[in-house]
Amino acid sequence: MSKTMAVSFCGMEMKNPITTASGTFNPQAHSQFFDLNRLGAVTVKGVAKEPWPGNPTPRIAETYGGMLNSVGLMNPGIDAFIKDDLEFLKQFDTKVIVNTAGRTLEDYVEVSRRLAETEVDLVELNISCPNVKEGGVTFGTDAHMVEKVVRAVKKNTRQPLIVKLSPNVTDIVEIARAAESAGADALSLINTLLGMRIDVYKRKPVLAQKVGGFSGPAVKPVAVRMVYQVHKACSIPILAMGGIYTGEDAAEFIMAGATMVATGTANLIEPDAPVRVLDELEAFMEKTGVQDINEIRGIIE
Amino acid sequence: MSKTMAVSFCGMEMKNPITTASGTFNPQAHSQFFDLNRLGAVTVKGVAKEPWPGNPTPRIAETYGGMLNSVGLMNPGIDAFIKDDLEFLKQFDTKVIVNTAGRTLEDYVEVSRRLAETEVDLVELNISCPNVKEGGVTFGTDAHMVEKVVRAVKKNTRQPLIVKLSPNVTDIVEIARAAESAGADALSLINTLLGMRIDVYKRKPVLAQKVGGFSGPAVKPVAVRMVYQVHKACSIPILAMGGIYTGEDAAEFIMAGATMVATGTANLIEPDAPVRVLDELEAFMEKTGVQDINEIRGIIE
Amino acid sequence: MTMWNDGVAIKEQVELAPGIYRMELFAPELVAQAKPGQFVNLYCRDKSRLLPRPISICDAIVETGRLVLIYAVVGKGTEELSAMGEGDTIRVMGPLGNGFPLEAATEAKEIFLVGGGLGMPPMLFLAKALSDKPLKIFLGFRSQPWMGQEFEPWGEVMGSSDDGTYGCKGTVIDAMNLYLQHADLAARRVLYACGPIPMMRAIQQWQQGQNLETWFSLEERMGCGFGACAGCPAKLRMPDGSVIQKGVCKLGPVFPGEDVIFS
Amino acid sequence: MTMWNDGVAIKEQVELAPGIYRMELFAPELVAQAKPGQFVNLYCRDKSRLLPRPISICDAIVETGRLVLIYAVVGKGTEELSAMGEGDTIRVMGPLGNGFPLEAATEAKEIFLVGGGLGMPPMLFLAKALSDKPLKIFLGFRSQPWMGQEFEPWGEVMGSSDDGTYGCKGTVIDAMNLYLQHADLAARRVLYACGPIPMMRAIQQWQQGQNLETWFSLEERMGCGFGACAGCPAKLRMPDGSVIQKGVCKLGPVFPGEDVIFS
Ligand SMILES: Cc1cc2nc3c(=O)[nH]c(=O)nc-3n(C[C@H](O)[C@H](O)[C@H](O)COP(=O)(O)OP(=O)(O)OC[C@H]3O[C@@H](n4cnc5c(N)ncnc54)[C@H](O)[C@@H]3O)c2cc1C
Ligand SMILES: Cc1cc2nc3c(=O)[nH]c(=O)nc-3n(C[C@H](O)[C@H](O)[C@H](O)COP(=O)(O)OP(=O)(O)OC[C@H]3O[C@@H](n4cnc5c(N)ncnc54)[C@H](O)[C@@H]3O)c2cc1C
Ligand SMILES: Cc1cc2nc3c(=O)[nH]c(=O)nc-3n(C[C@H](O)[C@H](O)[C@H](O)COP(=O)(O)O)c2cc1C
Ligand SMILES: Cc1cc2nc3c(=O)[nH]c(=O)nc-3n(C[C@H](O)[C@H](O)[C@H](O)COP(=O)(O)O)c2cc1C
Ligand code: FES
Ligand code: FES
Repeated sequence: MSKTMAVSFCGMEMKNPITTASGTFNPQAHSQFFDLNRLGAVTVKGVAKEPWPGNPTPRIAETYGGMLNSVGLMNPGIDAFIKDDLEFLKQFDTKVIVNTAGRTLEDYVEVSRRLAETEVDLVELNISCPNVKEGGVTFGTDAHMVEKVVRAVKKNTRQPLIVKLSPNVTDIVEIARAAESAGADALSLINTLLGMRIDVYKRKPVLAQKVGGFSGPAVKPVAVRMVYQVHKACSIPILAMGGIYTGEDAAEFIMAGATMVATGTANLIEPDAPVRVLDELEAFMEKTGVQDINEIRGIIE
Repeated sequence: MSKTMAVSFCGMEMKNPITTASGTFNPQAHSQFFDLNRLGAVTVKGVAKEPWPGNPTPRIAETYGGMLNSVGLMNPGIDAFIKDDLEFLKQFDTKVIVNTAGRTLEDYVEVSRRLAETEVDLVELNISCPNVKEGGVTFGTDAHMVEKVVRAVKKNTRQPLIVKLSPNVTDIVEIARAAESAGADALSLINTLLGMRIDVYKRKPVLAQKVGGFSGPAVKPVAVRMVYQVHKACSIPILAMGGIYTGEDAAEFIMAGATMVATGTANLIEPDAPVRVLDELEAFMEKTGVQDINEIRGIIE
Repeated sequence: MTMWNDGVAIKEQVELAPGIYRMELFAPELVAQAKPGQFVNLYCRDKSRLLPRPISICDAIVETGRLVLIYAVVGKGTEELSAMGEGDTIRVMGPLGNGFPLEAATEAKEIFLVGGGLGMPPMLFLAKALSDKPLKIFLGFRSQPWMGQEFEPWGEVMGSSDDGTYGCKGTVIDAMNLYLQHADLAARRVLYACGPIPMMRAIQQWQQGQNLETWFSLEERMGCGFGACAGCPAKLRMPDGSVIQKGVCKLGPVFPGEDVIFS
Repeated sequence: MTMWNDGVAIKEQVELAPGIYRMELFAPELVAQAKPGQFVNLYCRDKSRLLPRPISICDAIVETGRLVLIYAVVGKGTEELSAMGEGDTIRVMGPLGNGFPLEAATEAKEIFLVGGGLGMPPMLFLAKALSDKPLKIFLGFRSQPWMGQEFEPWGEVMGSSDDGTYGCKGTVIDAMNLYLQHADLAARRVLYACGPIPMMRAIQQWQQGQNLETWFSLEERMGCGFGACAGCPAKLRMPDGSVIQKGVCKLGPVFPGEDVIFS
């Protein structure tokens, strides 16, 4: 079939529009199951300036058609990350997107500065994690805060800056516009919804942290709606995620306006999900007579 | 087994905590499948002062573990409603909750006034329908507007007033508090999330209206989280819904703090869902040694 | 009474043509009540797919309790159904809807049954029910037919296909015109149709000025199939010009052809 | 290499006791690599349930390619599994985790295998692997045993049960104490355990001051089972007092017993 899959994202040429959603992809674990070279980009788990232990367990709960997690941005810190993951990723010919976490504005700035010294291709600023008390989502649900953080981080980031948005807001467009006006080069959406599950036999929440981030196929309708709304309102490119499981799901987000798409929860359940989705997307194009993936972006009115 | 299932809700004694979610229950259609007398209450579809035609079709779309609807509060108007549905319901020994719709504040007030003259037991004010442009959700996502509408309607409502909240907000607690302080006697949550689905073969949204209300088992984690948060923050009782499909789901919401619970989407798929859930809830109590349903309300810390 | 049964046994399933299946279920109570033009809801086993799949009753054989359905695989739900076979059970609700008004045929001189594509299966049940009447059966396919002979015992069958593979080349409209060249145009006729919207819209235009009463069976996306969700309204133009809505699932799926407003 | 296969055939399924099932799968490649203490992920067919169900390998028979699993029905997922039988296929990933360190047994004078409840199945595979060593196998049940004889060819089996129905009345700790009354306390021992947390916590306390090296197999809620989601950390106390976290799925599920911090 041989379709044109390459897309340009923040001025960078990507082999194809498929990447992995942060926190659902581990370079070493996943490289056992598929060839990372096949992806347009890989996005790795949120990294902070220092190691974070994350939240107590249980951190994972299943829900109908989805899951909850309260991993809480457990990460080994930027130094270990550069030494291990980044070093490992050097052997692959794919763009590397690094998701950054912080508790304070200074934290974010610091990680960005450190990443500026590396060969990382793009930085994804996570101001939308529902699993950390300070930072994370508190930055992401108020338009003024979003502007402030993005502006400060942008100044200190060498790479193109993607800002990852929380869906737990009344008006996603307002937040997206704030990020755009503060200098974001692209937007990622959606991060997880805030959810809860109770074990009625133990009479307590399934997650030790009580509430957690809700993801998976169940959330897709919310994600598609937000990508569609933001695409209509903003002009910077979108990296979309939220329940993508098939090539048709990927096409759905691209038609809603996304330039790139990421598989998230799917990577945990089918470890080769990103390449399966890529193959299915190509097959979908073949079936419907699309030669170049860029033809269908944002075609929904 | 014979458990104590009765609950007191807004000073009213209900046989049991089970009711139906507005818009997913039709008295005549459902009474073919089960005995309405068994329910604590029935809640009927949103009614406006005049007939509304609703939105163009398709109005229904399936999603992973859930569905979208853009019925748009199609309803025959208060007069026809009183003549048909209300008359039909008179033969049953169950409380009647009437959900009200409006485009303007005056609309809501008018319906409430008309209902004041009827034997309807409780009024549920729907300020959270995502499917109508004016009124509906625009009233429900801003705390000041919520206060204003609730205050005005409360003054004109003879029955206890339940206010139904939208989950499409950054801070559900803020909205719930606004409704409480304006005089709401109880809160209903959640109404539908706002979602979208695209038919990638036809290259257009599945719903004629593009976006619609997202409901069903998929949304339960969001609903449980919101009921839990609101229960901690407010002292008026909660009528909970959002993805309830089993007796354990009902117990989950009651443990999160709900006094009553409603099956919604489930009623469309299994027409006897409300009584099945009631039976399963009783079986759950038997299995876990709960004698009185009131024992487990809000036991999650 | 609408039946609603979790464990209806599949007795047989065959692939009639690529992607088109014929399924026989054992559902004696449902079959005993079924009328032509009614449909059933089938439910998926995989509970990530919750909504019903409405499928028209193609035949309901009282003697054997067999319910016959013919359907095309168009998405995940019908794909799941197509993988089932003898020994499997399925959840079924029905019969649903009102079906075709058989009374309408009483006074007519000739009765046209028009089926296009996947709208054909329900016409078989109707043909059987009206077999004592003068039936002219028009079946329209894209190309190769995957049904047709079953109709022959019940009336005169006239085929058409877009590419001429089956019957006359063209649409059911062409086939009807062909037939009418040698028929009494003034005679009172009743036409029952089920098929894709373009076909029914064409019939609606074509019928103007003819002594013809039409009944169309419609499809709409459904949330429940039994009148509870207000998801499936058809728009109908009343004699006084006003527009009303009626639920396809409960008050349809068959409506007077002239009244239907196709959007 | 971790295998990941969508169509693994179920060869046999039997209910050992009410709610406890033994399933045999045909998975020769997976079996060829399996080590005691490793586990597999089973996936539900019903796609409303997406996460893996981790189940320990109870036996892996290279000659026949059979993978043996024993599990209890505790929720919807295991309920779904229990309804499957010969002729069905299932999605399986594995082997996962590192399993028990067999080397640790080399120098020991005696090896204790301790299994409690649903922690028992993986001890069978371990017993077979260590059958040339002096094995003392302690099995703890609530009441009626649903397993036990399978262990007899591989070592000396000592049972215990809360109500005295099987072996000594009490816990595995009581059984071990009973055994040790007539044994050389100073001898170097290695203990491998899998069972409910209270059992392992009790062993951890009990081991203090003994010449005993312990290895515990842990459980944790999992998102992936192969090290990608950071969902399953175990907390371990290091010799210097610091606390570190290691993923149960990838770096476990077996950890040095003394280091484990039970929350
Ligand atoms: C009254 C009625 C009678 C029907 N009779 C037949 C028949 O005899 N044979 C046949 O092949 N098809 C028939 N259809 C269409 C059939 O219901 C759909 O093709 C089927 O539901 C598609 O399911 P899916 O899961 O494969 O597709 P998907 O597209 O995956 O389905 C997603 C959702 O959309 C709904 N949907 C999709 N297509 C349609 C459609 N055309 N009409 C209504 N809902 C749809 C599904 O029910 C489901 O809820 C009938 C439809 C109606 C309303
Ligand atoms: C490494 C490991 C090995 C295991 N080996 C066995 C075994 O050999 N035999 C056996 O009977 N059980 C074993 N378990 C427990 C088994 O995984 C759970 O009982 C099973 O997943 C429950 O699934 P369910 O759908 O029936 O329950 P549900 O409660 O409906 O499951 C909901 C979710 O919670 C998870 N979950 C529920 N209970 C547990 C648990 N105890 N541990 C981890 N996740 C859980 C499920 O995987 C699923 O994602 C093991 C667990 C782990 C982590
Ligand atoms: C286990 C887990 C961990 C996650 N960790 C992060 C993270 O570190 N940073 C981040 O921005 N998003 C994180 N996310 C959110 C995902 O990147 C993604 O936005 C979300 O899961 C929606 O996509 P999905 O439905 O395809 O999973 C995490 C999600 C999961 C399930
Ligand atoms: C078809 C449909 C129509 C609905 N109509 C109304 C309505 O008229 N008024 C209202 O307040 N909520 C309406 N709702 C929302 C439900 O009452 C309920 O709040 C929501 O569906 C969540 O519950 P569920 O997940 O159990 O369906 C409707 C929902 C559906 C699916
Ligand atoms: S499909 Fe629900 S009313 Fe017709
Ligand atoms: S379960 Fe995902 S890392 Fe262990």
